[in-house]
Amino acid sequence: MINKFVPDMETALAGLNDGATILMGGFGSVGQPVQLVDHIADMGLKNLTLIANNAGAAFGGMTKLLQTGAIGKVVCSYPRSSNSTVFIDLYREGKIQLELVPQGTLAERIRAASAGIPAFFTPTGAGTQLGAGKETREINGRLCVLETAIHADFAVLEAWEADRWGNLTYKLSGQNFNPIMAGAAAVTVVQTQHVRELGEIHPDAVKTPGIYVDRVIHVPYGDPTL
Amino acid sequence: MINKFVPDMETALAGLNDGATILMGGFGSVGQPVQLVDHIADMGLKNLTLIANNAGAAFGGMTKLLQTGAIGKVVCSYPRSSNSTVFIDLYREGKIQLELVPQGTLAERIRAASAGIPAFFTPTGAGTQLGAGKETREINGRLCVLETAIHADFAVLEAWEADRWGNLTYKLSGQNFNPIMAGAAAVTVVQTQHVRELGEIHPDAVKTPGIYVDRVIHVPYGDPTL
Amino acid sequence: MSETQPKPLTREQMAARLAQDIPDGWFVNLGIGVPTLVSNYVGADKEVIFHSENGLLGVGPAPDEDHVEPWLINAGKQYVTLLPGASTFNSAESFGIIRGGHLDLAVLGGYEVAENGDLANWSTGANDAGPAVGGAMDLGAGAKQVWVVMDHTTKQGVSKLVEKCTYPLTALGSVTRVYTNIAVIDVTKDGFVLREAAPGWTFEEVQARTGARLLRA
Amino acid sequence: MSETQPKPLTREQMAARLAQDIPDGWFVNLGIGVPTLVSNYVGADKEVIFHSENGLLGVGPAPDEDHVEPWLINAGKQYVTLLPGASTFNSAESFGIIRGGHLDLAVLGGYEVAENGDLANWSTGANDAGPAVGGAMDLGAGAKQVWVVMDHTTKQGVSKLVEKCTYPLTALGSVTRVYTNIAVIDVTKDGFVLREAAPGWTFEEVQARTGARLLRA
Repeated sequence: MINKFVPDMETALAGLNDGATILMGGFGSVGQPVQLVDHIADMGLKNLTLIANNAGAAFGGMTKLLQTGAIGKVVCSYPRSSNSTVFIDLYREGKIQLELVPQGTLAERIRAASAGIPAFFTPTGAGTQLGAGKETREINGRLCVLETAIHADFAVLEAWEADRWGNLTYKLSGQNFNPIMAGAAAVTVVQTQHVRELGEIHPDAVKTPGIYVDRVIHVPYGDPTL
Repeated sequence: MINKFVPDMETALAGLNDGATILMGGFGSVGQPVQLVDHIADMGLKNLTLIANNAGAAFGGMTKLLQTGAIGKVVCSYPRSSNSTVFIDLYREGKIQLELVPQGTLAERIRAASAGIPAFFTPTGAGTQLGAGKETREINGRLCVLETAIHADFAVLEAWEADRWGNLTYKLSGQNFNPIMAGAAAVTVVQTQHVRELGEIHPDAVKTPGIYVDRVIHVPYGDPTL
Repeated sequence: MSETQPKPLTREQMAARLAQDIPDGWFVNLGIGVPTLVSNYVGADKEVIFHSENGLLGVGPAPDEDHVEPWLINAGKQYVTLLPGASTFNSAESFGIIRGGHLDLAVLGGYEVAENGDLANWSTGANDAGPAVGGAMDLGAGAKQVWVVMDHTTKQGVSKLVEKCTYPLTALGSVTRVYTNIAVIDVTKDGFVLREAAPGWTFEEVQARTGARLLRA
Repeated sequence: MSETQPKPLTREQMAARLAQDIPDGWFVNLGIGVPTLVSNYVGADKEVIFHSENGLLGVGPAPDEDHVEPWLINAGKQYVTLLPGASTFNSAESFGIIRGGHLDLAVLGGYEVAENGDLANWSTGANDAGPAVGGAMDLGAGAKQVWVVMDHTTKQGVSKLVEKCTYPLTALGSVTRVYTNIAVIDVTKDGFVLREAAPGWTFEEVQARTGARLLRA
């Protein structure tokens, strides 16, 4: 029998070690795996690479995680935040590396990892600093850069509903990077607001089929705050 | 005001001319735009290129369309059918060209067109006849071929529900190639079983956002037959 | 500047001027800042559908305090509403919409626009600033039309319309029109064309504040 | 062949033998033909989730005539049911699941399997046959494990396990195990290894019908 639910944070994040790369879902405060990130901050890890759209925000344990010194490198599109200077301070002090990726290229590189596409061409970033050093090619009259898939060791995500096969739904703008990160990591861990019996989620309503998901933990923390 | 509903087949397919390339949704008999294909067969066109997963089947006007001689070339993964020899006969007689594409590569090439990815590498087909003549590269130790986006002049699709903005849902295995073809053509035309008021389809239930859709026609023909 | 110098447009006036030109039925992404204001000025006679990078189409006005849906924010991380007909999707699909050329229009802010349509709007090049790009490069490269709304000059009076961008580029040759506080300027294959000067401004006055040759329409 | 020659397995017996080896909890795609039969023999003590290329996960048994859902077919274009926990998705997502290495197992038919794991199962190379490939190349290249179920030899007695495929290839070096009507054979980096002979068959008899060197387990 398949049962992807795990009883506690220790089990959910077992095997996450120093030097790991971590995909983290969420856009702003919505759809971010707040409690998983918080637990990672408590694990005392070193030299992690965090891949997420936003990295500078003050919510959801991110500040704590950055302050512990666990993060050696951030891959993201938008590290700035109006309500936190933690990332910027660490970056200016040279204590954290930053790989800045255009948001759509970040999404597509992560989706490519999940979909088994090792590399693709895109016009985004061609001829700019963020395309510098990348292979380029003119295709159909447009300059394109070659971008590669972003695989990770762990993906930590938040869902609205989950069942024991790992099928997931999301709520409104809580979807964002979560569905494409599921499957782009060796181990995909999900915290879910709601637990559903098998069959309660209509087949056409499933946003992330359970095949992408390894572990699910029930964290009904309620609504996100800005 | 946006109203993508059109009153008749003539309006739905206006601008479809000789030599056009057409993406056609459906897998087997399910999700195929039966009445749109039927009308195309009646238009007396020549030298069309049809891009679809299946091309040999006896249902949904496909046989008629092939028999009219309108189709000069088929791009598909599986032209054979247990209940029709029309395609095979035309192919053997040299009256129709065939570009055979692995099904996953076909899907990804069409999705790439919609998503603005001009080309991507994939291991599928590498080292086989269907990869012959294509640029190859070893990536992460695996031989890959470079595949390009498949754009078309028209996409003809079937949906379960549609509203006037062109938002679509599909039913069960009726989804298949339809959502990825929407947006991969200059003109996307949809026949829908059901018409919904704006807002009747929950935002999280929309499978194809209306931005991909140009014209919708209400064709409540009922259940498909094998 | 003489005392008779007409006033430049306010941010709200720039947004309102731009909004006039959006046709009924367009799908539009609005960047952060002045572009966001544009949605306030699209007339009720037009149905314009707004896209947000984080996975929304059909974004409506901000909710009042009593009707906030905490699971619904836009790319600027502000609470929003959804109109009937709205849809949600993941970030890859959202940027497929952008990159695939499905948006009729992206309205962006700008540091500089060059006469060949190059856009610089994501970095001033300062090393210690903590750079951020978000969806700017994707929007710049992907939308069918890219309209930039920005002041015509910096506070120091330096033109932001230039022959060649000096700041790091966002996208190559993609800007099709610029709405500034003194003019509406088309970017054509021949360069900048003055489409309209703000009330009271002359061609010569606009040209004097533009760092590249300005053509008459 | 002598009169005492043991009988080869039937199609059903081959499918049943393969089904024994599928662990609880695996996600599996079954090809058309004998592979499809495998689902009949997975014991009720195991939860195995079947994937269908046309966009289904959690495929259940065929419906009886009175309970056909006309909008629900599998990749073989037969009516199927969905189990509680099933999901539907589009063809790009379906092949993302395949190509991305998320399937634990693909069970495919075969014309030939080579000792390096190369598979030929989509074309006999005849020009006038009206070729078709479907999802075979994607499944062959994408699944974590590729098990082939096929007769050990052709009707003419020619081995389908070979040193090098003569038919057009489907995928390179991807087959990990072969279930035939007389043996279960692992494909290892050293070549074919006899894991199990069918009841009554000896290593030598299996080797005699195998077109490449067979190693003992």
